[in-house]
Amino acid sequence: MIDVSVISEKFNIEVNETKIICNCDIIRLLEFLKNTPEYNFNMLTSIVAVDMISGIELIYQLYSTSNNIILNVSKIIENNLAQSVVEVFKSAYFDECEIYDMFGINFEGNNKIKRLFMPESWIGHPLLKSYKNEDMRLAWNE
Amino acid sequence: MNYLYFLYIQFLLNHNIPKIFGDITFPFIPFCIVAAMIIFVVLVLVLLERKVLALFTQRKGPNRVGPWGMFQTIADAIKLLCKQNIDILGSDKFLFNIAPIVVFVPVMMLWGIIPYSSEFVFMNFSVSVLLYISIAALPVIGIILSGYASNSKYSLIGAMRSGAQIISYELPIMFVLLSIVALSSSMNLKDIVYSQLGEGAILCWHVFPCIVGFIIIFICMLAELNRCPFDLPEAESELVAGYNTEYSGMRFALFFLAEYALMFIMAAFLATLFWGGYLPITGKYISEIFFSDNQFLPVFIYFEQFFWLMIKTFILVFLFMLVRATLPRLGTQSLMKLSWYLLLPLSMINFIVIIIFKYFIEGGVL
Amino acid sequence: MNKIIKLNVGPQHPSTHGVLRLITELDGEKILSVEPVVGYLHRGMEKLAENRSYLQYLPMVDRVDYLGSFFTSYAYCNAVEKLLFVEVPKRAEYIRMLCMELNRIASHLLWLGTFMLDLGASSPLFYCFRDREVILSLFEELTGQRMMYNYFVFGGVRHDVSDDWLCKVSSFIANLPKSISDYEKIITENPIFLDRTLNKGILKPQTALQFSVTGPNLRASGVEVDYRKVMPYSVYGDVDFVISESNRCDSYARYLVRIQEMKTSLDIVKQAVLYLKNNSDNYLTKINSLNLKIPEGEYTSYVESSRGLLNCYIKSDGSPKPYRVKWRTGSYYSVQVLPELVKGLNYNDLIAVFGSLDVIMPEVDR
Amino acid sequence: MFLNKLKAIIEGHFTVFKHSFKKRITQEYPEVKQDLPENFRGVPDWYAEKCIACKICEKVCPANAVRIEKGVDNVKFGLNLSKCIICGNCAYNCPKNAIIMSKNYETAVASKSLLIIEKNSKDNNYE
Repeated sequence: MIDVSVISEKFNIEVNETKIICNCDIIRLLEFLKNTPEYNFNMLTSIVAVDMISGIELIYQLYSTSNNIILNVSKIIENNLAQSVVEVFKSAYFDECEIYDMFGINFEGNNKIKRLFMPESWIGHPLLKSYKNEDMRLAWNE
Repeated sequence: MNYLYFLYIQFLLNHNIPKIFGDITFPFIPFCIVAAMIIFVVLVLVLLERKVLALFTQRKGPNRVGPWGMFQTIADAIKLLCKQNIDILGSDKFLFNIAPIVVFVPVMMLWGIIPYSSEFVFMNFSVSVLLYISIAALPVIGIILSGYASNSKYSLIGAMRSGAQIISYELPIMFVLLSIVALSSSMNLKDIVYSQLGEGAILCWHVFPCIVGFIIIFICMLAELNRCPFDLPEAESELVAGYNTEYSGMRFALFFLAEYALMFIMAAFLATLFWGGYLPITGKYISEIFFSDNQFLPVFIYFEQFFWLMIKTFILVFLFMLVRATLPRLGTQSLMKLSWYLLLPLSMINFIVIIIFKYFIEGGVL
Repeated sequence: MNKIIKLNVGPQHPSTHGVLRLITELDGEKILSVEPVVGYLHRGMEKLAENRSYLQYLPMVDRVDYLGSFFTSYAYCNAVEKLLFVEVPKRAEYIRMLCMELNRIASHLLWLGTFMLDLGASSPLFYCFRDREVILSLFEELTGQRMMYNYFVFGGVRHDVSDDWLCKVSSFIANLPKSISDYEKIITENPIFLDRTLNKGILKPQTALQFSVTGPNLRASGVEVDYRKVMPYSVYGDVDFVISESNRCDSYARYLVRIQEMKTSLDIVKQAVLYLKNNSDNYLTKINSLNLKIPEGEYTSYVESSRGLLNCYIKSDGSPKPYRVKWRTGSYYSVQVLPELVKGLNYNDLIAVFGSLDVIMPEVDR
Repeated sequence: MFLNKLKAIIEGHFTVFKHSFKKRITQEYPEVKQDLPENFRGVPDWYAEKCIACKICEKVCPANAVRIEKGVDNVKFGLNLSKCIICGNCAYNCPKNAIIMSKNYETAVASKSLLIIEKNSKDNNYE
């Protein structure tokens, strides 16, 4: 685990035992983590979205190949609008499309956002806890 | 052919039918022989290819229909004949329908040119080599037509590739053929076979002075046949089925038939040019030993010659199949590079070397 | 006239390894752009978890990646065990490692076969399937089924391995190097193969990291990250093995790395068999998995699967059902990087490069 | 350089050709069947005399394919094979071994309704 006190001074963050919680601009934080040589988080392994009912928590899982450390950065989205990190990590594009598809979060700055898995005509966002499918044509919905 | 013609006329005269009738109807006999042979050989070849590929990959191959799976291809053929001919929306109907025929007819003509034995030469011209090579280039027109008419992008790309491929691989073939023509001082296939007759039996074959030419023409034939590693026009993993993606039923069967018939006849052509055609590998006809005092000895020899040609052809077909089993497909650009940068210069050099060989060793070019 | 052809490769196409759709723009044969469209195989793996108990979801995780069922199974079991703070016996971990490495070999063998089929060579596919079949039979004997094992359970494995089975494994790993050297004879030096793969689809280390490509694809780009080594899970810390790496960055490097990785896996299997033969221990920590309730918390397991980093994120809220399960798979990011690799190449290189990335669609769509 | 390439091609052809002398690996399926290992997982089989209707199998089934109904003096067992993924969870977790994974893996039937197996402990149609 890394010493996060430097980051917490610079940014407004809380530290959980497994992840740091970011209350600030996520792009600036990720850029800082990526470009600072002592962390050098050069890989965004994935973005996990969790429906917390009150909002949606996005967990950015970072990995540094040179220092061999992992870091989870958490950001809570409340109004279905998040900032896209495609500028920082290109791999985020599919992740963001998937989160848009499954949770209905719009990403500011991701221009080509689309539904990734579900058809474009699909109504609702399946991984939300409030999601209920009422389309009786679907066989699995019996 | 004279012997068969003689027998036919004799037969007609015995039944009091005028000779003029025989002259008119005689061409149908070779035609029927060729047609029957194509069907039979293709059925055997398809089965053989599946069996041989299975052999190389430790499988058994088709073995359910009939003994040793022998009727498998017949069953497949019947299935293809019974299938619906689907008309593609937006296709050019006329060209779409005529393309398989354009592919198949030249292939059938090629079958008449090869001398199967000193007697069975259905079309004996003094320039058969030239005729052969010009007819062999015709099927590509049908392929391009099919690609254009199918209204499918896969077919179009396949047809484009086929066109480019044939153009670049015809030239090395020409040069190798020229060296063969120079070696045997004739363009008649029968004369080419005779020129390989000699004391040394196998050693008199053209393949020995012209080994480089043989390898070049073998590679080019693979390309002309659209077989692996040159199967770009019908590359399964890229273009689904290439130019015949949209074809079904009988039309597809014609493409299929043409492909295998062409493969067989190309192998026979190669055997004729390089491996002494219908001349025996042993140097002496086996029939001469067993039936030396039989009055039908010539007939036995004709059939033995046919048998020798078949053996050589099937060895070459086997080589085609071995290449198919082993090599991956070439890339589009290296396909062109191989032809223009390597095979064409090499075939030219080979031609010059052969001329020099002919001049100094055998004395005189003619 | 518009010269650009827009070609829809897939979802039904012989070489998209499932149902991937690539919207390709071609200028002649040159690729201008590629846009992958995924989701045709979406089964809602993550939603299914939320409606099932932990034990009910256990058989389903095998279906995330049907070629590497043990990896997904391990990732899920590992996350659950870590959330429960359960110690897994060492013997169980060794059995798991043995299974995973055999699974890796099987997966790479299938990749090799299909990659060669994409390139147009048919025989290696059958040889690879022949060897893979042996592994699958071993798995069938151990777990009861050939692909969907359901063998790892929370706290260990379902049942112990027998000595007889271990002997079979050791005789298999004694035979495999011969087969691998056969593949290398057919493939590695083949000029056509080299022509299709050398300097094609170059994935620079920076691009690879940007696109979060992991596994053999990343190691072929010269970044030496193997989660078995850098973050040892299971008992990978106890065994000796080398990370296979190459800095050529092209399709050929990806081939070399995977061939090398098969040999590495054999080494690990050898050590695991040796341990299991000499040490006997309990193979399962008994937990009441029927009414399993996991204390609140979240955990992400890191597993190096045959196609890259496999993460299983589990968030639990104390109820019998997982609150959220998220799968991070290697292929998902390999598909994303494809457009970068093939820009400017020829159309048939698209298939070759895509084949070299080892993408399977169930893992992408989940 | 050129000779190396030629050598590699010839070696490849030879390796492929070599395989034609090896043992065939084809298995002619319907006639010759594979030996099934001891713990092979086929279609689940239910043994009524052992069943105590504890409904654990219902609980652990990931696909809701098993159904147990407890009557007054009998137990009904229902299995929907079109849903069953043959994971073996029911057999592994059964406390009395009343469900055992059989060796039957040939489940193709003519009609979908035949995939629904229903057994009753009263009828002695089980073995």
